Amino acid sequence: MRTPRVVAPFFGVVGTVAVWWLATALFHIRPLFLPAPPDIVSAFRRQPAYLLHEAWATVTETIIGFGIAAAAGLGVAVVLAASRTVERALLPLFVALNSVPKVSVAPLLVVWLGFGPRPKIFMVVLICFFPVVVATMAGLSSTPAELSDLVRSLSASWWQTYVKVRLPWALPQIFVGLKVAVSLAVVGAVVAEISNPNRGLGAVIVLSGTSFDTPLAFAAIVLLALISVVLFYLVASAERLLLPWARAITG
Amino acid sequence: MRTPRVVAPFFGVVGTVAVWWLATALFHIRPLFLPAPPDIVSAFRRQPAYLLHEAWATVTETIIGFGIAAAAGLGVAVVLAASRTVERALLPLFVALNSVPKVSVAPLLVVWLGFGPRPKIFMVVLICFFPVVVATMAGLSSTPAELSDLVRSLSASWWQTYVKVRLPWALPQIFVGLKVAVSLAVVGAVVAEISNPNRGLGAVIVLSGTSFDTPLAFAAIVLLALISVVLFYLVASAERLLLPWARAITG
Amino acid sequence: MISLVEVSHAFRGRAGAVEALAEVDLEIGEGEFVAVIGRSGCGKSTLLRLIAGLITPSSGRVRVDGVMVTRPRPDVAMLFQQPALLPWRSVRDNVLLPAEILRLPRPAYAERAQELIETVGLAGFEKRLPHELSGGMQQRAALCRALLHRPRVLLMDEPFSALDALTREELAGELQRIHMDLRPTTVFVTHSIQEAVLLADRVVVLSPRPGQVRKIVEIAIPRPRSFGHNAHLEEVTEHVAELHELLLT
Amino acid sequence: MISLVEVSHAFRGRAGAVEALAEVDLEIGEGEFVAVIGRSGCGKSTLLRLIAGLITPSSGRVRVDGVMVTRPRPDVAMLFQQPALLPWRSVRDNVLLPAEILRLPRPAYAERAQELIETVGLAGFEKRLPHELSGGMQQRAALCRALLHRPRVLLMDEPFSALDALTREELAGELQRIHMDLRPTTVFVTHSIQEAVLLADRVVVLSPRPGQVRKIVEIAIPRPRSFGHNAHLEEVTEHVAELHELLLT
Amino acid sequence: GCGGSAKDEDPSGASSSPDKVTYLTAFGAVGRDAFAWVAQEKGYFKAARLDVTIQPGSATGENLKNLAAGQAQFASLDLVGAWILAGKGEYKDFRTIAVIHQQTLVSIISLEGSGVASPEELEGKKIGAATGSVNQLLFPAYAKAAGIDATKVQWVNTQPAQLPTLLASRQVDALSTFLIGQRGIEKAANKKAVVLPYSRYLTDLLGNGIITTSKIATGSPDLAARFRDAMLQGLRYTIDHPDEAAQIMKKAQPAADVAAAVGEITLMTPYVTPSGSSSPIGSVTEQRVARALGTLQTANLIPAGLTPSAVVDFSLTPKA
Ligand SMILES: Nc1ncnc2c1ncn2[C@@H]1O[C@H](COP(=O)(O)OP(=O)(O)OP(=O)(O)O)[C@@H](O)[C@H]1O
Ligand SMILES: Nc1ncnc2c1ncn2[C@@H]1O[C@H](COP(=O)(O)OP(=O)(O)OP(=O)(O)O)[C@@H](O)[C@H]1O
Ligand SMILES: [Mg+2]
Ligand SMILES: [Mg+2]
Repeated sequence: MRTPRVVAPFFGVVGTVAVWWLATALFHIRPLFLPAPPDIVSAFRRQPAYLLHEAWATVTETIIGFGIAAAAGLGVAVVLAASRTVERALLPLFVALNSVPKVSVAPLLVVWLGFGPRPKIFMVVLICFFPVVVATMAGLSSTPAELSDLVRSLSASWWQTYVKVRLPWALPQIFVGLKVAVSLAVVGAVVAEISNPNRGLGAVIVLSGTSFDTPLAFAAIVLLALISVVLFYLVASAERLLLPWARAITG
Repeated sequence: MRTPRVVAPFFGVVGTVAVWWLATALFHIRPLFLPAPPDIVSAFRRQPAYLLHEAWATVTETIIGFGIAAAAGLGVAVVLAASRTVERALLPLFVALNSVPKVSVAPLLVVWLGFGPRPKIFMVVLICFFPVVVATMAGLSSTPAELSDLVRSLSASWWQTYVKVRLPWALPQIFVGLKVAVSLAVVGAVVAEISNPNRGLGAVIVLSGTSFDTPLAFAAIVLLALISVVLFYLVASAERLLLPWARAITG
Repeated sequence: MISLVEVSHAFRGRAGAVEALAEVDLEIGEGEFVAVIGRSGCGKSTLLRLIAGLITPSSGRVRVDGVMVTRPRPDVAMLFQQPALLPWRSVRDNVLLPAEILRLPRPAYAERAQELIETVGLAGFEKRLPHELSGGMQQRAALCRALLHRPRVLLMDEPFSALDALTREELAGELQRIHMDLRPTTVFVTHSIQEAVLLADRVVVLSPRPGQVRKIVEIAIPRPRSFGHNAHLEEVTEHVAELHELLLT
Repeated sequence: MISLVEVSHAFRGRAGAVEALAEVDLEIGEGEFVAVIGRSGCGKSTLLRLIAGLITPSSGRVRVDGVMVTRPRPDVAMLFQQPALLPWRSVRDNVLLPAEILRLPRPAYAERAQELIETVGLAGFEKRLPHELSGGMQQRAALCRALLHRPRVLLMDEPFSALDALTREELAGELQRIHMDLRPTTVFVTHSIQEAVLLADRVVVLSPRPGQVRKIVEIAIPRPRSFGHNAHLEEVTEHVAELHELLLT
Repeated sequence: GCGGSAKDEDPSGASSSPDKVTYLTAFGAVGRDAFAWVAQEKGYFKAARLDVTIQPGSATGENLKNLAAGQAQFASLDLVGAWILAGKGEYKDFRTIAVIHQQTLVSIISLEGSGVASPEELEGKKIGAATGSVNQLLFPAYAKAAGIDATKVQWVNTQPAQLPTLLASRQVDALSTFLIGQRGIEKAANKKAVVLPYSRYLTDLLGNGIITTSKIATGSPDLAARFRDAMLQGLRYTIDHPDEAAQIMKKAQPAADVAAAVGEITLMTPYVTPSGSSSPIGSVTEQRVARALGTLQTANLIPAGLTPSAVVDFSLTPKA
């Protein structure tokens, strides 16, 4: 008798909400600091259309940016994994770039890319890129010796080696990078929106913050969390669909 | 005749600096937007002791937070990997938590934890935790069937299975998580410092920003990048030292 | 000691189910040495996994010591068809793994591990990692590991398949000696009919997929049996021919 | 065709170097079938890897077709000691891998793949993934893959080790037929002296580590040779005994 | 409060050991906040038996939260923003104890030659402002008083630190920000700036002020008074010696820029001195506060009902 798949997550969520509610009630936390769940629900119900509209902006930025970062990260990782020299020359630069606080880059992005969705998408790309690169590189260099011997013995070209063996083998690890990246993607979009709050849930957070409407800010944050969870599990399902063999050879 | 290890990174760095310099010179970019390398060097040379002192604050916060996050992430991942039910109940929560924009959490951390290094360390933990969890979980569930059959056939306890087989096998993947985390760690420290700019390079960035001293801000950013690169390669060397076998069985 | 009653096993896969074993009945007595032969893919490994408790039968009952097998038991050791060595452990530490897991005193077992390593001809390779060994050497390391803690039941899946004829004979001799000494109940899957006849009290012949017990042949030749020319050459040849015939049909 | 001149190979490791091959001299003619036997760990796999161009010798020269081997050649196929199947590809797609890589026309080779799969007895398993196969079935799939593109040179590292005696004989017969048909230059590592004698034109006996050519035995029995009782039984027995003796000392 | 390292020791016990308090600046470490470091450096705090930790503050909202949480006891902030929050009932447990800027410093700033030289020219232009800031909230009132149509202005929301860059890169035509940022903006844009202060039309609003929690204001007025006096002493010294004050701040906060700080201090000097020459620095009258609140009410920023004494502790503001 296995419990259905939704039972556990359901209890997880209900438990958290309950603890949260209890904490706000027991310690008399003011909504200014941490609103109770009903405050948030009512904040949402005051203007659902607005919130969903802004959420949609955030979602599109996130998805486009994530897609670009995934493709670019994969490509770059393949190049880096192909040559030790290139890796030694470029990887430190990527690490350095990645450590530049995004918050302080955001204003520059607006200067360069204007007020539209482009600086936000670019920020998502910036923030997602690195995990994909690191995970893919690790995956590409984890090909078992026997399989790489096999393709070498067939005189496979560099390209064939990657397409037929290294990349498929790396996929489970690439998905680790994608999963980390997708949850950072949402954060990236929001950071950019906070810095130039004309659209998106980030704007909602900033605007409600300045007017001390903490419940509204939390409603936006809850929506963000939902988006993040949905995107994360979309990636996870893609993994399950694409890689049945990976689960079969592990125990 | 292999070129020595430092040649490639050297050319990588020199190349970037050259391109940067050229760009600022050719397009007459003003130091306010993007200072040229010499501006930054002179900004650093004006007050090296101060910058290094603040850098040290950032480094300690980063390292402590990273250490805590690595340990906690490992522990949590082991628990999640051990039970599908627990995973289903908790993982969505972690994903949700991870998607809460850190920038909007930072002020709350100060409210709760004061002005000292604690909110910064906590932020580093928040930001590093998730990649470690995801990567470790993936690593733990990648044990080859033959090895998990082996320990099962020896009636190993749950604990033994993890300590003797699953964790060692997961180490290469755990290091992917640690590498991603360590470079996020620096970002986390800076985000917290920006929000409460009393110490650290984040404070330098904010304060120099308000006084329009962009070269100084960039000097801080360059220091951050250096710190990030050094920490990243420390983790990478730990990996090389600990896992010679992992390289040996891959080709 | 070991009893299988109407044991069937089918693997479910995307491309349909594979019936690996069908209605297998088998009784193995305490201390007995049973060899299992059969065509490739007929379910020999599946049979061992069922006894080891690594998988549970689709139907039927598997008992060890009268107890239903639902999970692995510490007194049953399994030697897998693949060496399954831990790549980060030296040969010695791989061999010592069962002692660590069963919390046996290390010094005594370290000594025993060394003896076993020398017996199988791996002296000098104790500190090397598995990837530095040849295929046959890896298999011998796995053999040491299975023998280390003197299990009551020994399940061996083609333990000598990667070894040359001579090493094979030597180690088969060694195995016979160990069996006469400690009398572990042994189930020995092999591809060599010769080896089966020379080692086993009984030889179980499985039919091709789905594996069913086609015949059980008693080998009554007294022990110790030697592998070269010997007094019972005729009986050996007869059994080999009979088993060969059984496999063919 | 293949020539090795004073070839030595040592593996460097943390625990010191292992001398795997020492001063091996060997000439193999076009279309010849050479079997290599030797104790486990004596350097047989290393020898094949050197010829395949997967590793380069520490000293000495390896030539194929008069050209120094510095990397793998597409006309040389290697069958590894491990099956080395791609876990995400079905049996058929694994077998077709060389055709894809060498850009051979797919339809023709798909047909050939199917024939080979049927020959080795894997019909019905074309669409299954490797983990759904038994050890011997995986080895047979790898065999199909090595034979697919009719290579000029065939390097086989214990291709039948995981197979039962009967399947082994069948496939050895098949291999002989293929060899008589297409005449690939074949280097065949085996643990079975019998098999070596029945398949090879010459049998190379390697001494234990470091591997050196101890003796090369010509097998002059006319082909096709059959595996059951045959007219040359005496010669076979003689050769087997001689090789056995050579391995022993 | 949520605990933390709150340091509210009993201030009534007039022991010899100084009272430990934490003070938040209005915004980082810029010229307008220099006087706190001056008070520290000149020993005014010590003389008042105070041990003050100066923390760079972030914004009105964050400063109030930290005050509420007990992480700080005193703060500087923009009084208009703080009073709007009090008026809306979001957070009321604070009292103003001194006024630093007697008029609001909020202004429209644009660059010479950008076509914005008077309020009328703002119509149809893009104005950058910190998201949801007082500057934006007050604009309708300003527009009405200046006789322009507030709806014809397009707002661009950003972070405060980003504003000069936006103007310099011509992404916006004008900014709404504090006029003391003028020098920095000129430095950033390399051009002279045009400043249109809100105070020209909204004469009653106040700028920055020093606040404390109502608990301290009522429970330990002595502590608050000592702190106020030390701060105002520092403020006085600062406007008398802008260069030295900037140097002092630079010493404490090396990332600060001396020239920009001197610029801010000189620009804010006229706003620090109260109009009636008899009233001292930092003081404010109840009528003035009432008028300021009235302005906010007519601008629909707060509901009616907020009394001056609910936001200002007149027993603690400086008296002549
Ligand atoms: N994990 C699995 N999933 C699906 N089918 C399996 C699995 N393992 C084995 N089989 C199938 O079960 C049958 C028996 O497999 P088993 O490994 O027991 O054979 P075997 O007798 O050990 O063969 P060999 O001598 O080749 O090792 C085979 O047909 C195989 O395809
Ligand atoms: N990658 C390696 N690193 C270090 N030593 C190795 C490596 N591969 C093989 N050796 C050593 O080289 C020697 C020869 O190995 P090889 O695999 O050629 O033996 P083999 O004759 O094929 O043995 P088997 O019959 O057991 O497969 C062995 O002693 C082994 O320990
Ligand atoms: Mg098997
Ligand atoms: Mg070998």
